[in-house]
Amino acid sequence: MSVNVGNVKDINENIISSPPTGIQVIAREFKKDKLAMFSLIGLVTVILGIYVAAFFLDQETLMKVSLRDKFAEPGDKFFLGADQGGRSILAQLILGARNSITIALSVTIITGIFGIAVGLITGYFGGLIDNIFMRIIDFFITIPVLMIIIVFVVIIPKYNVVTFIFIMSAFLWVSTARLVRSKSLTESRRDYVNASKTMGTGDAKIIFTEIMPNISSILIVDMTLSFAGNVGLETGLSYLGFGLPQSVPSLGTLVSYANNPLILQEKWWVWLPASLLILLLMLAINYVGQAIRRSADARQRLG
Amino acid sequence: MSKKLWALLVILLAFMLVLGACKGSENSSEGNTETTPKETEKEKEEKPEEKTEEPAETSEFPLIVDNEGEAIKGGTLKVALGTDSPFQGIFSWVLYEDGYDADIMAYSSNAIFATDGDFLVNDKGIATLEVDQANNKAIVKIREGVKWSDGEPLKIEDLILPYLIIGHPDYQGIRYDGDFQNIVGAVEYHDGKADTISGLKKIDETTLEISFQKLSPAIFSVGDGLWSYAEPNHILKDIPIGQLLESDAVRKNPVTLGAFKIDKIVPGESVQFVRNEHYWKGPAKLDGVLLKAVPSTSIAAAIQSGEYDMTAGSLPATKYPEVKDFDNITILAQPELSYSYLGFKLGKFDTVNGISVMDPNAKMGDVKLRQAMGYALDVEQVNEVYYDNLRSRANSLIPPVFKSFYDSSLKGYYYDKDKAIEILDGAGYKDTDGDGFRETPKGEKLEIKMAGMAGDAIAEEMAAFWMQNWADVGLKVVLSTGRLIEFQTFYDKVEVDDPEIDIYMAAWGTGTNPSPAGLYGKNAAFNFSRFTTPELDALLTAIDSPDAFDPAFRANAFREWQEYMEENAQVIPTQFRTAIYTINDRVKHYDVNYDTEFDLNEVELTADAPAKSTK
Amino acid sequence: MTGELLTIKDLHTGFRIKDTYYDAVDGVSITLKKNEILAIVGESGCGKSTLATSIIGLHDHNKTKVQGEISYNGLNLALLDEDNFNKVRGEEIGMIFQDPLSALNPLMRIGEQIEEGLIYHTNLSKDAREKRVLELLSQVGIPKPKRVIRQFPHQLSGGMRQRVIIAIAISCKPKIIIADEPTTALDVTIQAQILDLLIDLQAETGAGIILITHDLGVVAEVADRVAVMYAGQIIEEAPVDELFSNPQHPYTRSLFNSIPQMNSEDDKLQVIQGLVPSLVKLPRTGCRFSSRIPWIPARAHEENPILHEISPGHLVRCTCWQHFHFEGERGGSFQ
Amino acid sequence: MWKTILRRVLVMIPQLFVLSLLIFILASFMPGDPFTGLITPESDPNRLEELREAAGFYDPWYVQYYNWIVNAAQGDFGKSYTYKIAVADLIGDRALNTFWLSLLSVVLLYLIAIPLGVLAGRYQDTFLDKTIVLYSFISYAIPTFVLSLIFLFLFGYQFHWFPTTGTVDIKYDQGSWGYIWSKIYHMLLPAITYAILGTTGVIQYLRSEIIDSKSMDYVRTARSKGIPIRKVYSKHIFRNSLLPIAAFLGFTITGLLGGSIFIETIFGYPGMGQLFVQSITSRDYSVITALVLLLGFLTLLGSLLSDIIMSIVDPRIRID
Repeated sequence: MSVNVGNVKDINENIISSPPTGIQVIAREFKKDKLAMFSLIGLVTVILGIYVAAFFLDQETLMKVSLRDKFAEPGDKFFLGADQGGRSILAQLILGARNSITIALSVTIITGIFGIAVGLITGYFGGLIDNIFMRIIDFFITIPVLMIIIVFVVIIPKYNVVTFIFIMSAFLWVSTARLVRSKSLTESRRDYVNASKTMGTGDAKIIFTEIMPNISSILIVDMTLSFAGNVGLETGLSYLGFGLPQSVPSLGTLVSYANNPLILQEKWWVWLPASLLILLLMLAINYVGQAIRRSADARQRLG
Repeated sequence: MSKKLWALLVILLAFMLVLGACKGSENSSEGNTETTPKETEKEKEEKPEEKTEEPAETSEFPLIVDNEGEAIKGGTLKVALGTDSPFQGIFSWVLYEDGYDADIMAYSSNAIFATDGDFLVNDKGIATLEVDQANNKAIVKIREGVKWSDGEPLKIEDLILPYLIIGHPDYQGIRYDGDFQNIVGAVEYHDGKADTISGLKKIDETTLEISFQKLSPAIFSVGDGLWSYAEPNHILKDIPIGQLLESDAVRKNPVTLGAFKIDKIVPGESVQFVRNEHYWKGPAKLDGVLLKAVPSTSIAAAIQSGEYDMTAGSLPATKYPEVKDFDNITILAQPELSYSYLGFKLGKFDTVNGISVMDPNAKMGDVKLRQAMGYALDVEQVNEVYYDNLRSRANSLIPPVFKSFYDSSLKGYYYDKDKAIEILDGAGYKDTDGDGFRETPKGEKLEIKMAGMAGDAIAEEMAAFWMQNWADVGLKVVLSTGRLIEFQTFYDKVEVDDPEIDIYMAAWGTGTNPSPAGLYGKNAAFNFSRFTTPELDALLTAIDSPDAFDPAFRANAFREWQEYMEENAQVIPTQFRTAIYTINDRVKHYDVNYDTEFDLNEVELTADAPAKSTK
Repeated sequence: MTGELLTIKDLHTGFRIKDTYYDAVDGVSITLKKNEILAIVGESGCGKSTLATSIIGLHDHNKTKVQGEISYNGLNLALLDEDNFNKVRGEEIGMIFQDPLSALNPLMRIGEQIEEGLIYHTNLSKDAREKRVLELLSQVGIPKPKRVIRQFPHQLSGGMRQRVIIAIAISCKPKIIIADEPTTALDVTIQAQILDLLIDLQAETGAGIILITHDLGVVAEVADRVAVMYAGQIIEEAPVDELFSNPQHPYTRSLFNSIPQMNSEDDKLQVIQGLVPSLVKLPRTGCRFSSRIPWIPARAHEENPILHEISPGHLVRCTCWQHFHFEGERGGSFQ
Repeated sequence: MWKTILRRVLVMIPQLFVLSLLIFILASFMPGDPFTGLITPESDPNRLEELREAAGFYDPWYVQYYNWIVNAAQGDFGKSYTYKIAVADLIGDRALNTFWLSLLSVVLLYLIAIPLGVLAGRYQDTFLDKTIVLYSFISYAIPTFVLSLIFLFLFGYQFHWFPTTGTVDIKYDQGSWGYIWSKIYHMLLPAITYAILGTTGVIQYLRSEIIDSKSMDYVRTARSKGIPIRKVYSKHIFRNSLLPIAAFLGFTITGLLGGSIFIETIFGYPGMGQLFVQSITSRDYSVITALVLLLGFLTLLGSLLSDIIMSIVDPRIRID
């Protein structure tokens, strides 16, 4: 019922004698938010678990069709049942999750690196470089990304996981670049940057050792959110049939079985585990992202 | 904190339970002892599959259904059109291209010929056909007193009009084809050198004489360029051909000859038909038909909840598992005019000369290899598991519906792994480098690239299964582009003889004219395997030769051709298909037989609303 | 001698950090008399702003606990609930804020923002309210008030905005005005104008003003009485002339010493090193300044330092002042 | 202001031009063409070739592009190969459907999201807030198609609360009240699904905006005036937090248009998204190109609209 008018900032300054670094703030935020901590640990465990488990699975054997096991119910033979081709859902879940996460992660990293680099450089140097890139970015904004990705998927003849990653990356770096540019633009006008410039520090050094650390928490938030978004996009495209080739296990393909009403209603083991996994992954990513975002914004910190 | 996650799980599980509960428990309906005779009859049909999960045999499905109950007066038949996109709504037999439009037009048909079980024209339709073989002429006579849905009488001009539309220079459709050019004067008319088609002659008010360049037995299957629909000349004559497609006379209020006429259309989604009072067989008993487009994912649920009486056109076989347990419908099955096949690329199409040229060094050139691949496929298991035997192993390239031409004694290819191995061993395909796959007799690595079509819900599993089948006999088969190829790209690649394709799995719909010349002839662009020999051409010519007007000769020609195809195995038929129809229990009588005289004007309903399924 | 307007007795305002409350204002007792400008000085974080928000009840109730007595007109403001406080706030006590840039709602017209308080505290009709708003604007020296009421904050300069904020604070003729660093964010010339305005207003209305500032120059110019705060406590309180001429507490002295003297020959400023201890780490017993003057022996401090009246109206906390000398200076009697 | 708008609109032209070039080149690389879909043993391959020739598929792409752009500049985007009507007419109908669906979705979305966001922000860190945040995360995390399918089967087929096909009941005459209601009724289920799935952004944004606003100095000023707390919320906090949301409207609508692919495909709703997927499958190039262009144009328009709304609601921002 109250309005937060107390001098929270004053107090924070009071409590903390020296301004903490980004990582320390983030760590403290996680310690305070049990749910975020739980999510982070869960996320890391699940992802590691999936990769380790997938390492011991042989995709070729597991993806072998066995017609008589069509939609086998969960039981002794298949812990989580089998799909239409009589293939273990559990194995597909693990391999699919690995594929989906690998794709989302790769896309996030590629778009992250590219977007951050472009954003930092244009924001820092401004002028002609900025102008040119802004025109390019302006153009990219007009592109209906989902549609163009679909068109590309149809065109590419030798189409596989790698090409899929590149197609997605080609159109998804723009928002990161835009965000980073605006942040680095304001950051570049700050006194500490000017001070460094007058001291003759190289541009590259200023960009990467001074500006980048100062906007790191925003970058992390952006990356976590785009990771979540990429998981969603990959599964969505796979659902529409413009994602991964069907023979490659993917969470989206498993979920898309729900398109068949019979399976939706009666064969829950086919689509539900994958849906839940996506749901939990996204929830965890969001809680982690939220904690990081809070640490980037003093006003929203927990105590 | 994990409590929340559990709460979430509970919500999702609750969702599932609701979904499950809605399906209803099977026990409750079994406990119902008051069974009407009809229900017991149906249980008999369904029991075997329920108990043993053994799929039903095709023959177990009826072609005709008769439901108990007093017919109500009038009523509206509710029809679901299973399509994932809005229908195009081109309600003209000369202009439409999409099968869904044909399914819709079936309720207000403009067909003038009736056909028998072999799809040959008989004398039960609006028009009769007489063939003057010697003079390459056909004489079409129409009944007197037949009227259009607007009350205008049917005239000979209405029969001539479709030819004038198709042949017109402004006509943009696919029906101006080789067959059509067989009509005397069609080319001149198309090129603008003549005002009309000289081969069409109005003899009197009820007789039309059509002259052809040549005639084949296909004329009796409405082939050779003969057109089997009328167009209302009194309506269309004032509309320029180029603007027909967009005209209201085609899109909104077409005038028709069938049992029902279109009353109202919501473009792309629904059509309201009302009884055609002028129908020549007598007005329909129903008040009308309401047809709605329903997404294919939800069509089973719509049938189950009694929103529709039936579907326009058949239900895809893969939908069968979804509807088989419903107790508010009877499932009718009708053999389809199509077959699936495995094709081998054996050459290239010489586009300059328009002929197929075989490549003597083709990877799939060894007939033994092809035969072995045919025997290695366990199509039988796929049919049983995925299609509930609604598809059966094909033994011939002629679907069994063509009773006079189909030969059930043909052995065809069937699953025999040992035989496949034996053939391969005998032909010198041996695994010389120990990688588990056979090499060619010359000792070269053999990797066969297969093009498969994406789309079908189970296409992926089937393709994987075929490749496993071949791997089981030691043949390495991989997918051409690493994945299944969707329809458009598939035919684009197959058509241009893409070197990435060694074999391909596809299907042909035969239409009502089973003549295979267009698919396997030397000049046929659709002869995708590019296999051609003088013997084959001779066999194909025989089927459509003047001699073949003798049914016995033609049947024999078909048989010889089928045997030749089986022997050379450039295409191996894999499956015959069965179409299924779900008919709601309130429909008194329905019939999907090809050779009975059932007509839509006879349909009656026994209740005000379609029955709901308790399962 | 005029009467007492506001009496604060043993006020504690604590912030909650991990379920424990830490007092940012720790036992402050002070009175404000009519017609008086009471200045509260201290460096940032000493609790002076918290004191101000506690008086006007603008602290965060979820995270803050106020104990003690703030008696005004027979009411203990510390015990009032939100609804009752609203009758006092604005009507009896007005507040002027530090940053005129952010203290006005950027999306609301000036007139509306001044009028808001009038709606709830007066029975004036709409026209009368508008008249009053115009009057207020002229009173705080804004030219063309008719135009200004239609304008948005961003269209005014900093000084103008601060005048608007003052107009808001005095709109209902409050008896007490709390000014929290009213001039910090302004140019020097504007600062002087605003201070003059404050003095004028006080002369006109007779309100008591609590002026919170860290600027001793401002204090010298306008205040009647000064209280110096350190780490949540008042460590020295005296009439302005007395304090400036005779500062006693080591902290007060170091504050004065930190002002560079124009005529001083000595370049070196005599200042005390170190920082105000953080709220959590703050020792709750003994003299809070002792850690910053380690060269003063422990026995010079009181065990529970209290304010001692060393001359009429001049109060100093603890006894350490008697022994204090700047580092390097001659020691006191303890040596 | 009008000058700025005009300038922004003029800048769009080269952007759209580049976009059209890109999509045109991409489309020409797509394997297959609309006539491949007509292959049956009864169709004549020679006739298919003739039709391809007539449609200009054998011209070099720049010739095709030139012909196309010249016509497009005059508002003629060609004919749909599948539907045989002018692309503009075809898309016009579908775009209208999508537009109404999006509008209804936005209305529902704001109806759901604004109260939730406001509550979460006002009662920050309470159980209510945590529940709302969890809801918003779930609605973000749940795959669109899973929720859509569940809703469709539950509320469409099991409970019969909503119609499951089409956009209008055929029994009503165009323009009547029954017709309008029937249209809305048909859109309701997809719109609700859409709204539920789309709330995350608005809730999150509003929540943090309100939390931010609460600690703003002007809120303290308002409170110091001694006005009731609910007035402080309604006149200062909510109003200031909601304004940026209003400015989101442009982006939200274009976002919904882009996301319509999923919802329309699942609910069988004949809008632009569904048309796009279908045109991709049937290689209806003229439709694909026009749709991508239209969406690009709408995206630009949306951002312009947002800027205009922003300048109207926020006195600090002026377009000049």
